[in-house]
Order: sequence, then structure tokens, then C-alpha cells
Amino acid sequence: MSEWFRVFRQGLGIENPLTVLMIGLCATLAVSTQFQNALFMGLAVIFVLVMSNVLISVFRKAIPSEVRIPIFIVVIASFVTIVDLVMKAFVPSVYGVLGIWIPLIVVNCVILGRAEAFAYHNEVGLSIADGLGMGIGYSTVIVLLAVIRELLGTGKIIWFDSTLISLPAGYAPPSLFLLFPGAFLVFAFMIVGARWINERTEARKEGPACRV
Amino acid sequence: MGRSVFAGGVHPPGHKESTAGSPVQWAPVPARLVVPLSQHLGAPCAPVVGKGDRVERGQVIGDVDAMVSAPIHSPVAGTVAEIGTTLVAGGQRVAAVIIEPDEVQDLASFVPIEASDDPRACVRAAGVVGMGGATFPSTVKLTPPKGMAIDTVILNGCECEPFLTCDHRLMLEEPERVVAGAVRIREMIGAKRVIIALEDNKPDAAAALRAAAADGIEVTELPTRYPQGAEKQLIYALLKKEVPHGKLPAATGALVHNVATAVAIADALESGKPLTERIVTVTGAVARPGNYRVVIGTLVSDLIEHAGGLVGEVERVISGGPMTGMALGSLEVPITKGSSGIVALPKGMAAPAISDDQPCIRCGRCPAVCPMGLEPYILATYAGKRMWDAAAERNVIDCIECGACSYVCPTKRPLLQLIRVGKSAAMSKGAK
Amino acid sequence: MRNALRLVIPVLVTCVLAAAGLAATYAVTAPKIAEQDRLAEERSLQAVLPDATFTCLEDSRIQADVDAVAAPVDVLDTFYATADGAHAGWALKVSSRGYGGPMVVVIGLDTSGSVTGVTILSHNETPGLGTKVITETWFLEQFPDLEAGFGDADVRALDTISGSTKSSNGVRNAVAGAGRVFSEVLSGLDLSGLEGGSQ
Amino acid sequence: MSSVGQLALLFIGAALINNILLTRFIGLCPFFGVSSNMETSIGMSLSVIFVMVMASTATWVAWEFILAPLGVGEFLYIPAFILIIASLVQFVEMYLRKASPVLYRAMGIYLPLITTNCAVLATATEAAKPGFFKMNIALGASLGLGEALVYTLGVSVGFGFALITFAALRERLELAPVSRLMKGTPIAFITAGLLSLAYVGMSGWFGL
Amino acid sequence: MSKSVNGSDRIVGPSPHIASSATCTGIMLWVVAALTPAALWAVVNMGLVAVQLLVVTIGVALGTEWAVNSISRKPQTLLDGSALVTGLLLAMSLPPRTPWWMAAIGAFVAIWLGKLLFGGLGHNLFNPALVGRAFVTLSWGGVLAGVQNRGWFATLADVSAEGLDTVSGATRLAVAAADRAASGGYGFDLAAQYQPLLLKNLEGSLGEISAGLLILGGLVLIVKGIIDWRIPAGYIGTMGLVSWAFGSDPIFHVLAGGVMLGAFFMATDYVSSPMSKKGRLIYGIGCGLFNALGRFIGPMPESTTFAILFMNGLAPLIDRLTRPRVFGVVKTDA
Amino acid sequence: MDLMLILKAIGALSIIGIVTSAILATAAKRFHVEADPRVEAVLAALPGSNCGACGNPSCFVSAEKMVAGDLAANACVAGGQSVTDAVSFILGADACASVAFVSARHCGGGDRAVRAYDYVGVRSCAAAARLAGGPLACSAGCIGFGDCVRACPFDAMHLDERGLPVVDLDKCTGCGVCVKECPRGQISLLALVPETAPVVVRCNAHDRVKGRKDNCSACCIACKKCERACPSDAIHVIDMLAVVDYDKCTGCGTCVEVCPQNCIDLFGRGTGIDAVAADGAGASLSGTASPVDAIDETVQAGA
Repeated sequence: MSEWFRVFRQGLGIENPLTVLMIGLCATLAVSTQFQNALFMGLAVIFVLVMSNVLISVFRKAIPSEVRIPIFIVVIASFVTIVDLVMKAFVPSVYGVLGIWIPLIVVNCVILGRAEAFAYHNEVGLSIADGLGMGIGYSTVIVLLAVIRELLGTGKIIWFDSTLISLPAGYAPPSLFLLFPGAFLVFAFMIVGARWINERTEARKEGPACRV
Repeated sequence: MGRSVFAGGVHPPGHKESTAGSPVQWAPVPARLVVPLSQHLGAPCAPVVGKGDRVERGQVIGDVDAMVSAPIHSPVAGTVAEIGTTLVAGGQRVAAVIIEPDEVQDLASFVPIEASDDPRACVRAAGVVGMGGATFPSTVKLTPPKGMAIDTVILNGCECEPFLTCDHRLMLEEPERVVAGAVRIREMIGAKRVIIALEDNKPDAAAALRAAAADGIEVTELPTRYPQGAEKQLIYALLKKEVPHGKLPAATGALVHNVATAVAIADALESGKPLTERIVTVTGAVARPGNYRVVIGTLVSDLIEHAGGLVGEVERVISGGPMTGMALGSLEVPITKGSSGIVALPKGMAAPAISDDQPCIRCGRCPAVCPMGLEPYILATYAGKRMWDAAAERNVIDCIECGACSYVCPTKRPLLQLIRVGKSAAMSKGAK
Repeated sequence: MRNALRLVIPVLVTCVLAAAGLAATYAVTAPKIAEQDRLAEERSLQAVLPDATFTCLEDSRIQADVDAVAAPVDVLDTFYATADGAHAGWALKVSSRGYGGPMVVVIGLDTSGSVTGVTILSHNETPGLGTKVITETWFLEQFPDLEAGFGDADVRALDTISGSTKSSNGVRNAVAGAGRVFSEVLSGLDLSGLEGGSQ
Repeated sequence: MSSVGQLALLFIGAALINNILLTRFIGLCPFFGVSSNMETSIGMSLSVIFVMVMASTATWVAWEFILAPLGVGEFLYIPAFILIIASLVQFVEMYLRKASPVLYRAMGIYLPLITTNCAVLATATEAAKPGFFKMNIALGASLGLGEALVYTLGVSVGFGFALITFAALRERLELAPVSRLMKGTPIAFITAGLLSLAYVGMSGWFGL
Repeated sequence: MSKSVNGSDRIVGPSPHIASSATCTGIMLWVVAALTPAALWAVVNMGLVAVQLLVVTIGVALGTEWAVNSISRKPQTLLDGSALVTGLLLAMSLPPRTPWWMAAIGAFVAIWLGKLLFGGLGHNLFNPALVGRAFVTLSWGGVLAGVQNRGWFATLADVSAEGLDTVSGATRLAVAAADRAASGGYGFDLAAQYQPLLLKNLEGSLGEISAGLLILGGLVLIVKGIIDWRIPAGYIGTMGLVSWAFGSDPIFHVLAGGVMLGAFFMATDYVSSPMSKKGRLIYGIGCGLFNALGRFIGPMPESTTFAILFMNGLAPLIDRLTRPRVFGVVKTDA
Repeated sequence: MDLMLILKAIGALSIIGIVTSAILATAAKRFHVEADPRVEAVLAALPGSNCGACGNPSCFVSAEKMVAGDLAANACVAGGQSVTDAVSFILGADACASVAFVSARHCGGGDRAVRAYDYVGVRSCAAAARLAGGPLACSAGCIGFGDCVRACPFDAMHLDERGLPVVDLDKCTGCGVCVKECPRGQISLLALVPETAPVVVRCNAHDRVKGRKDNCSACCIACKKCERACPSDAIHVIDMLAVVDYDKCTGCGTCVEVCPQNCIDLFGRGTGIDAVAADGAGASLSGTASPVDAIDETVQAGA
């Protein structure tokens, strides 16, 4: 159990796919204009990550390593398609915005990377931990980014038709935060924040810098 | 100014007025001479005299059997007090023969060099080296590599460094000796063309040379712009030929000698006189600035004293010109064959104290003035960040170290100094 | 060959299972998706012309004319609306360009050609910015002021939302296009045979 | 049907005005990953142009002749396209490695990275199945192969242009005394943000 | 500790031992001086609002520079004059009635995000003043455009409540653009605008008040050797040519909007423009082309800011492609 | 109806799957290239997702670079520690093996060395050494601009408050880069000494003793007190400078105590003494209860 928890926690902090590893950026920046969308995106990624990790982990002995990549890709793509169809059917308003980004989850390096690096080598339980940890780590960042951008850029946070949080009326929201440049800028400072926290906690131990 | 002579370049204030009009006069022989045994690029000489030996003016006191070298002669009659070491202007500590001169000196007479039918052997025996500052043994230069035909001899009288007027006075006072040197070199090389080039800020010298010029010797005035006297830029200005990257200037068919060197060559060939003295411009914040004929080995402190001593607050004392010369850490260094001037820069005239954390504001002045078409700002940055490979890739080794970049830099970054570090690192890497 | 089979078969199995699974999922969700689309369309049509029934005009003869006058926007569908059995007006589903991509705007017109309502069916605008064309209700509400026979200049005279100019222009262009389609094509259309046409 | 002018507009729109990296946020991983080195960026750009064109052709054919006729495209296009692209890239890589080591060094080594580049999937999907990407291209509901290729070429050239521009900027950034916390990726993001600020100025050109 | 010669401290430093009189601060002050006539003319004609804008942007720019340097314990760099130039340029690029808080945020963003984060003067990749201006434009574009009708002391609430629903401000350029979009022609005589644009034009930003004074300042900088003529020449020349090619009046388009401020003062920013002569010409042409295209085929009436930012982004690439030929090196295709 | 759809779907994806995998299977055979087995092994250990986060275009290139030694084994951020360990294992433990030498500075001048002149210019030893013989009156001393510190690939050096480079012996690998970088490295200002070296002479002057003290108050004055005091005949004044013979030195510390100039320092890996003793040997001796014990431990550990 402690091993399980360790793997799970790794994804959240010291090996966070976004702020530390810098992978899976595209969708992150694109959909993080709204808390609501980011949350759905995060859920979609968690679903795909956990499910593909489970499946690959279960069948890892049956997958020849030469063709593992095509197989992983098909597995991942299938789960992505399922998310795609389900979202379209049940939350069409969210799908309207996330539409193009759902298919692109397939090529999110985080998922393929975890399938390769973790699920293919570990048993199911740990793979679930890894998928959950990575997925939640990813989602936390994307949701946080979205909250910052939405709050700064519109002055309020919306959940479907209701307003969750609203800044004082005097606030003139700079819409730059909703535009593409704003995404880059806010994310840059989130990385700085993550670095700062990691440095503070000194969680990430330097590996031996071997040079012959 | 209007003519396109070479790309880049700067126009630092000349400051030549105070000495340009002062005729060359002998500086007295001091009580003690320190004659370094390495006054040239190449192998240092070994002493051939010992402590207590009696030496005559012109007698060989140091020699070495190496291709790239030149013997050293005693500049005076006197006694060897010691074979020791001395600091030279460049900061190195080198072996030196310390001579106590006789009370009475006959500077007109000398021990002539061993006569020889080979003019190149005479030039070597007379210890002639490039007197513009590079101190490259002249014999080597006069022996071009096989297969390289030299058709043009250029005598460099540009003297583009501010403050210095020693070559100017030489050309003005002894034009016939300069021309004689030109003729001798032409004979030796078998060149078709001889050009004596000088900047247009010395019209009197140009007129004197023209009057003295023998058949077929051209006297060309070039626009005044620093570094007109740099070998590659001079060849380009006169012949419109670029010295190819990584090749000797001889590859353009041109051979460049300083006018003072030419005179020394003429002296060696015509009267067997070894190189034991030179004209030195002593200027700046000294009481009596002027051009002095100085025996080699005279200490800078003695020379400055003869020029009346330093006046006011002197921030730097420079051996050579202010653009390429070396600041002296101590005045107890001797005048050598390559010392063209001693410039005492008063406070305010010297470059401000620079520090390397000044930012480059990318104003574009340094690439604009670089006569070699380099980008000094980036070379300096690479050198500062120890990115030797990147500096090498941007041709750092082509830098001629003229200092035009540092001169114009508005934030006063020590560009040239950084580039020098990068250049030597790149060269030592390349040599490996 | 054996080796090749060893490699191909797992891929094949994966493909077969994936295809089967997806086809099944699709079979389950497809009706739901179609229903969602239909509902959305229905809602927007109702919003622009309340209490009417709509018939999609599937007349290839007028399509070329419509395309010609509508440019630069595209008319996706033209609906013939009836209320209580009488001709009540038109609804046009128009695709226009906003900031983030195409936006589909539904415009309702009464029989005289004046605008009865405008809604946005789908869009890809930046949430919180381009979407102000929906959330700032005054914007869409200004269109019903357009009188019969309005022209491009009248539409251009309407206000845009500052900072969301491109999204606003997308809607304005769609409405202007619809106006042109009405005056050039629909107003001169022979309506006989349309009444009671099946949807 | 489509005139040269329209094709040119399609190209410019795809390359600059709707630049895939700086205005669409697609393909950012390599944008930040390999842009720290100019040589790598150039190699990557060339490879992306090459792969995108090939991938678009392949997916266009697959859509037109297999997926669409069978009516299974709606739900199979994601696994089908990614499978095609991944295999294609791997094939080309193997082929290059064997056939031309020189070309492999110059280009082939970037190929694996491209598999997981969402720009390729997005572009190939858009080429086969226009509208997916919502790229404001006004050429009708389906593209001919020629149009699809012009479009793909535009996207990939725009990708390369932005990548190389960014690599040149980062070369300068390397020399700047950026504070420790900002050094590396954060300042690169800020640079990208400011660069994308400049691209905002192009939005709406030609009504695109 | 050092030995002295003649009673004074002697210094040993690297050659060259003399330096030109040009200094960074001197250059910056020349730029400020060249902008001063236009700024003063704006103050004379617009009065207090212009003074307020100038004070706020310059004050915040200098304050930010000082504060950030203090917090990060870096040497103070206020004296190099670059923050002063940035503040002044930003003020010149904003409409005079820009709310004070907006101008202040712009100045802060310009100095901090545009310059200091990159490592300070000499390391910023984009012109700081334009970064600040673009930030303000994209954040509160509508407010900025309609700001003519709103007071300097407009509060946040005023702006958010009523500020966002106005039609874009009607500068001469915007009117021209609207006319062109509507009818392909112009509702007014462009040639009649030359004189007001050159001498006194109270529409638009502070820097649009007099193209004539800006040209004068720019020419002084060129004559003083502070800016390279290639950038403004390439910029304005291309701008005129493209305007002419689009069948419009080149002189009007060159004089109107931010072209003169951009061409002489913004694009010529040393740090964010290419270094080589050829590169600067290309860069100037690029700025002009982008700016003109933005006007004729883009949705916004003006695009000077984005044109120069775009070319700033390209500057390192241009530099790379236009490296000077090294003496004696025969150029081969690299 | 649904069955038909499923069959069609299976058909479509299977065709694509078969075609692609068949092509790949054939290609794998036909285009097989022999590669360095170590590269293959490292490549297998890497995640293979080709994310590019290490700055290299693909895992293959990274593997090649790791094998060649151009890329650290811990460069793969996506793989984390487990991959680092695996790669280190493949590349062999000797990649991180300890080395026998460390760098030592033979100068204690710093702020006690007299300057010949005021130096202005780049704060780089290499640059300063070119000007009039360097700013120090002593031509063999440490200029103190820290070229060695900047050159150290292991971040094992720093300049202390006296302006002298101090070696962190725990980090020093004895690679010798600092010695090469030092403009006076050829005259042994910085030199590699055995990592078990217990003492080090902090002076590098070989010129005449007369006047040496005018250049630097911390210099060796060749008084030979250490030579006489040394119980194991391990320190001698050679060419006007005390030199330790590390083969004989037992680390007793006698020389450190007798040196009137305090120019012999305790030294030793693991004791961190390079930094402590640098304040002056006397101070460190009185300040710490048992520096000699520490040295003994070092010696024993090294023996």
C-alpha cells in the first residue's frame, strides 16, 4: 500500500507531467480558459490514462515489444473515442468547446509515456496508482490554470449557467488572460511557482551527474 | 574620408600636434641599460657574453640558432653588469643583459655586422625586426614561402595610432633613407611595384617622400582612419585584395614593412649597422613631449625623466599607441626594438574604468566599425560565457585586435579583452 | 513469416477488439447525439420564431441563388415556418466566421422580412470573451429592431461588443446575409407547394 | 473550383494567420522541447513538413476510400488515423536509417518525436475531415487531395517558421542573465507569449 | 595598495586605452530629447491629461525598475535612462485620456515583463514599451478605443460598467478604414489631412499629435548617428509603397496613426532590432509591410504595435541570416 | 443493423491494422541496422515516448549521447530516477567511480597578496594575467577572479571572502579542468594532489626569497622550520619553496603548527578542511578540538 501511495504521489508533485516534465501542453493551454472546461478535460485525461494503464498492464506480457507502440496507440485512441462519443452525447455544451481537443488526447505524450514507462513494466495496482497520480496531477494544474485565467480574465468563475465566484464590480478584467498570450504568461508563472515549491521541499533529489 | 578604403574603422582624436613638429633628438644614454634577450616574436636569444665582459656598441650579445629569431646587439660601449631578468612591457619576465655604459659614448660609430653577399643574412645579422610593434623578424618576412610570388612591396607609414609621430618624423626627416630601404627590399624580393603608403594627415611627409622617391616608387596618401596601418586593411586599401582567411598576407602578392624597418634594412645593407636604437614618441602628460632617438635598453622611467617627467594626474602609461599599446604596470621596463611610443594618459583622457557586467545594448556600433567584418558584441559575450566553440564558429580568430569595437562601445564593455581571451582559447583548442 | 505473424496478430486482435468496442459505444451514443443535435436546433428555432413549426427547404433550385447572395457567409438550412397553419416567416441557419472558428447563427424573419430573433446554435469563441455575444444579452436583442427591408448598412450601424469585435461581426455578417437572402431570393419565392411539406 | 488565389490564401492562412503553434496551441511539446537548439529546430521543421504531407495524404486516402464508404469514420477516425501516422513515421524512419544514413542524421532522428506531435494528427485529420479543426478555411465541406496538401503544406511551413523563429529567440535568451527561477522553460514561455502577442496582430487578415 | 606614479593612482587596463565619448545614458537622453518637442506640443494642446499620462507612465516605469532591482538585490539601473525612454514611449503610444490605472499597469508590464524578467537592459527580446502597449490594447481594447469620451479619472467600475459597449473611437484612420470597408473609397479628402497630421492632430494617441515634430526628432537622431536610417527608411518607404499599391494615398497613410512614432522611435530600439545593416533594412521593410497589410486587409485600423512586435520576434533570425561577411572569408553556403 | 456496423468497423480497422503492422514487420527485417548494443540497451531503458523534454529530438539520440558521455544519465526527466538507475547500470558503475586525485591550490595570498597596480577590465584571471604580468606583485600567486570556479564542471569550487578559490573536496573528481583553466596552472598554482593528501603548502613562489614578503605577507619564506620539524622527512624546501612528499607524509600536522607564515594548511577529503583551515592554520587548530584526529581518520579511511 505504501508503494502504491508513493507512486500515486509522485505524479502529483515531483514528477508532475505539466509543471515539471512539460509534457502534454497543448490542450492544457488551449482549454484552460474556463474552469468548467478544464475540469472536464482533466476528467477525460484521468479516465483515458487510468483505463489505458490498466489494460496495458493486464496484457503487458502478451504484447510483443516490437509492436507495442501501435498497440498502445490503438488502445489509447479507443478510450479517447469513447470519451469523445460520451461527451458529445451527454454534455454537448462542454463538447462544443473541448471538441477538437478530445481527439488530441491521443497524442498527449503523458499518456503514451506512462503506458510505455510505467504500465508496460508494472502490475495493475501500481499502474492504476500511476495513472491516477499522473492524471490528477495533470488535472490539478490545468484546473488551477483555468481558475486563474478565468478569474483574472472575466472577473468571475462560471459553472454552466451559475456564477461560482465573482470579483468586485470595480474590477476591469484584462481580457488578455483569455487570449493565447495570456495562457503562456500565466503558465510561465505557474512553472516558476512549482519550481519554487519543489525547491522549498527539496523533494526532487538530484540524480548522480555521471559524466565519463 | 570619402574614399572606400576598408570597411569599418574609427576616427579617434589624433593628439599628434604636440609632437608632430618636434624634430628627432638623441635621448641621453642612461647609467644603466637593460637589454632584454627576447625583443621579437620567436625564439628568445641566449646570452653570448658574461658578467663583467666588456662590450662594444654593435657587438652581438645574444643570439640563437633558430629560423624565427633575431640577434641582439649591445647598444652602447660598456661593461656587462649582470645577466638577469627584466619585466618587459608585455608583462612577461624575460632574460636580459644589464650593461653599465661608459661615461663617454660615440653613438656615431659601431661594430659593423659580418659582411655577407646574401642580403637576407645581413638583415638577420643586424637583428632587424618589424618596428611597427609586431617585432616579427624581418628576414623571415623577406623570405616568402616557395611558390608565392611577391609583386608589390608596401611600406607602411600610416601611423594610424593616435599620439604617435615617430614614423611621421622619420619620413619627414629622412625620406631618402626610407626610399633607400624601399629600393633594397624591392631588389631582394624582385617585386615590380613599391608603394609607400601614409595617411593624408601627414602631407609634409608625403611631399618629402615624393621629392626623394626614386624611379617607380609610388607614394600614396590614404584617408585618415584607424586602423589604416593594419596590414590586411592596408593591403586592401591599396590593392583591393583581401588576405584570405587563414593565409599569410603574402598570398595577395604583397609584402608590408614598416617605414622604420625599411630604414633599418637599408642601414644594415649599406653600412652594416645593427639595430640598436629607435625613434620613440614620448607624449601625453609629460613636460617635454617629443620624438627621441633612444638606445635599446633605456628604461621607460629614464626616458620619461628626460622628457621632463610626468605632469599632473597620470592614469595610465602606455607603451605603444593608446589603441593597441600596453599599459605599464611598472615604469622599470626597457625600450625595445618594437617600442614606438610612450604615452602618458592623464586622468579624463584615459578610457573610464570598465567592468564586465555592463550590458550590451545591441546598438550595432561595434560590428559597424570592425574592419574584419566580425561581430565583436557576440564574440565578447561568448567569451564571457566561456562558449569557446561558439566564438570560434563566429571567426573569433580573425580578430586583429585593433580595439575599434571597445573604443566605440557606449556601455564601455571590455570587448577586445574578452575577445582576446576567447581568441586564445579558440586557438589553443584548434591546435589540439 | 512466423515472426511476422507473431507481430501482426496482437495488433490485429487489438484492432478488432477496439473496433468492436467503439462500434458498440457508437451504436449506444449515436441516437443520443442525434437527439441532442436535434434538440439544440429545435431550441434555437423556437427561440427566434416562437410557437411555429418549421419545414426545412430542400429545393436545390434556390440553393445556388442563396449561396450567391449569402456570400461571404454560408446558409446551411432554410426553414419555412408556419404557425397555426399559416405562413409565419423564415428561419435561416447561417454559418459565419467568428474569432475562434465557424459559428452557426439562426436568424428568424417574419413574412415581411424583419428580424424576429437571433440565436447562436454553435460556436468556438473564446469563453468569457467571444462568448459575450451570448452573455451580453443586449447584443442579440438589438437585432429584432431591424425593420423589413433592412440592408447591410443598417446591420453595420448596430453596435459591436468592444473587445469582441470579431465575434460580433460574425453575428452581424450572418444577419446581413440572411437579410440579403430574404430580399433577393425568399421574398420572390413561389410559396405554393411549400405549405404542408414534410420535414 | 479553387483558383490559385484561393490556394495561396489557404496557404497563408494556414501558415501565418492561423499559425498552428502560436495561435492554435497545437504542437507545443516540440516547440518547447527542441527549440533550444537551432540545428535541431531546422531538422525538426523539415521533418515535420515531410511527415505532415505524407500523413495527410495517407489519412485522406484512408478516409476517402475506407472509413467514409463504410460509414464508420465518425467513431473510428481517431484510432485509424493515429495508427496510420505512427506506422508511417516508423516506416520512414526505418527506411531512412537503412537507405540514407546522411538523411537519417539530418531528418530521421526527429521522426519518432513527430509521432506524438499533436500537430500532425490535427492537421492530417483536418485535411481528411475538414471542419474538425475549425480552421476558418472556406473551401467547402470536403477538400480535394490537392487542396488538402496545400493546406497541410501551409500548416507545416508555418510550424517550421514559428519553430525556427523561436529557436533564434532562445539562442539570444541563452545569453541573457535571466534569474534562476525564470531560467529555461519559464522565460521561454514568456517569450512564446510575447511572440504570440505579435501573431494576434494578424488575426482577421483577409477575414481569416 | 597600488603603487603610484607622480602621486596619482595608476591603472592597468586592456587596450584600447581611450574610448569614444558615447555613453548609454547619453544615447537614451538624446532619444528623450528627440521626443520632447512632440511631447511638449501634446501637453500644450491637450493640457493636463497629457501631463498626467506622462507623469504616470514615466513614474511607474522608473518606480518599477527601482523596486524590482531592489527586491531582487541587483544593482540599480535607473541611471542608464532606458526606463525613462520606455515610460515616455509608452505614454506617447497611448490616448491622452487613458485611465491612469491602465497607463500604470501598462508601464509596469512594460518594464517588468518586457524587460527585467529577461535580465534587464540589453536582454529583452521585444520592445518593452510595445509589450506594455500591446498588453493594454489586448486587455482593455474596447475601453482604450472609446476612451476619448471617458475621463482620466474613470474608475474601474465606470469602465467595466459602461466602457465595453462603445463603438471604436473615431480617429481619422479608423474613419478611413470604415469608409474603405463600406464603399472602397473615402468619405473625406485624404490630401486635406496632410497638414493637420503633420502639425496638429488631436485624435488618437499622444504620439499622433504631430508627425512633423516626430520626423524632426527622428532626423536629429539619424544625423547624430544614434539610430540607423535604414529602419525608418525601410519602414516608411514600404508603408508608402504598399499603400500606393492598394490604391490609397501613401502620404496620408505614412503620416496617420503610429507610423512615425513606430518607425523612428519604436522599431529603432537597439535591443530588439537586428544588428547588421542589411538586417536593419530587411527589418524596416518587414515592419512597414506588416503595418500596411494590417491596415488594408486586417480588421483593425492600426497595427503598428503588432507589426513591430512581430518583427522584434524575427530580429534574431534576421541577424542570423544577415551576418556580415568576415574579411578574407569567401562566403560559402552554410 | 448494429452487428453490421460492428463488422464494418472491425473490417476497416483490421485492414488498416494488418497493412500497417505487416509493413512494419517487413520493414523491421529488411531495414534492420546493426547498432551499438549499449545504445540499444540504453534505448530500451528509456521511456521511448520521444517527448523531447531532455532537449534531444528522440530517445534514440539521447541514448547515443548517453553512451558517448555527452548526456548525463539523469537527463531523462520523463523517466525519473528509475530510468537513471537503469542507464547508469548499463553504462557501468565506473562512470561514477571515485577518483584518486583532487585539486589543491598552492597559494594563500588572496587579500594578503600585494597588488602591483589597479586592474580594470574583465574579471577573468586569463585576461588579467595578460596585462603587465597580472595585477599581483607575486607572479606565481592566485589572481582570484575565479576562472577555475567557472570552469569546474562539478560545481565543486567557490571563491571565499578572501578572493581565493576553495575546493569542495566531496564534489571534486580530480578531472583537472581547473588546472588547465588556471593561467598559472602550468606553474602548479592549482595542482592535482592525492585525495588522501593531509596537508598542502599554500604558496607557489619560486623567485628570490628576498623581497618575497613585500609581494605577499602569506608566502613561504623558505625558513626550513617545517623541514626540520617533520618527523617523517616528508617536507623539504626545494627551489625556495616547501614541498610535501605525499608518499611519506603521515598527516601528523607538525609542519602546520611550526610554520611561522601559516602557509601550510590541513587538507583532506571528507573533512571539509579546505574551507575551514583556509582562515589560517593556527586559528583552525585552536578552534577545533581535534583537527588532527580528523586527519587521522581521513588517512585511515584512505589507507
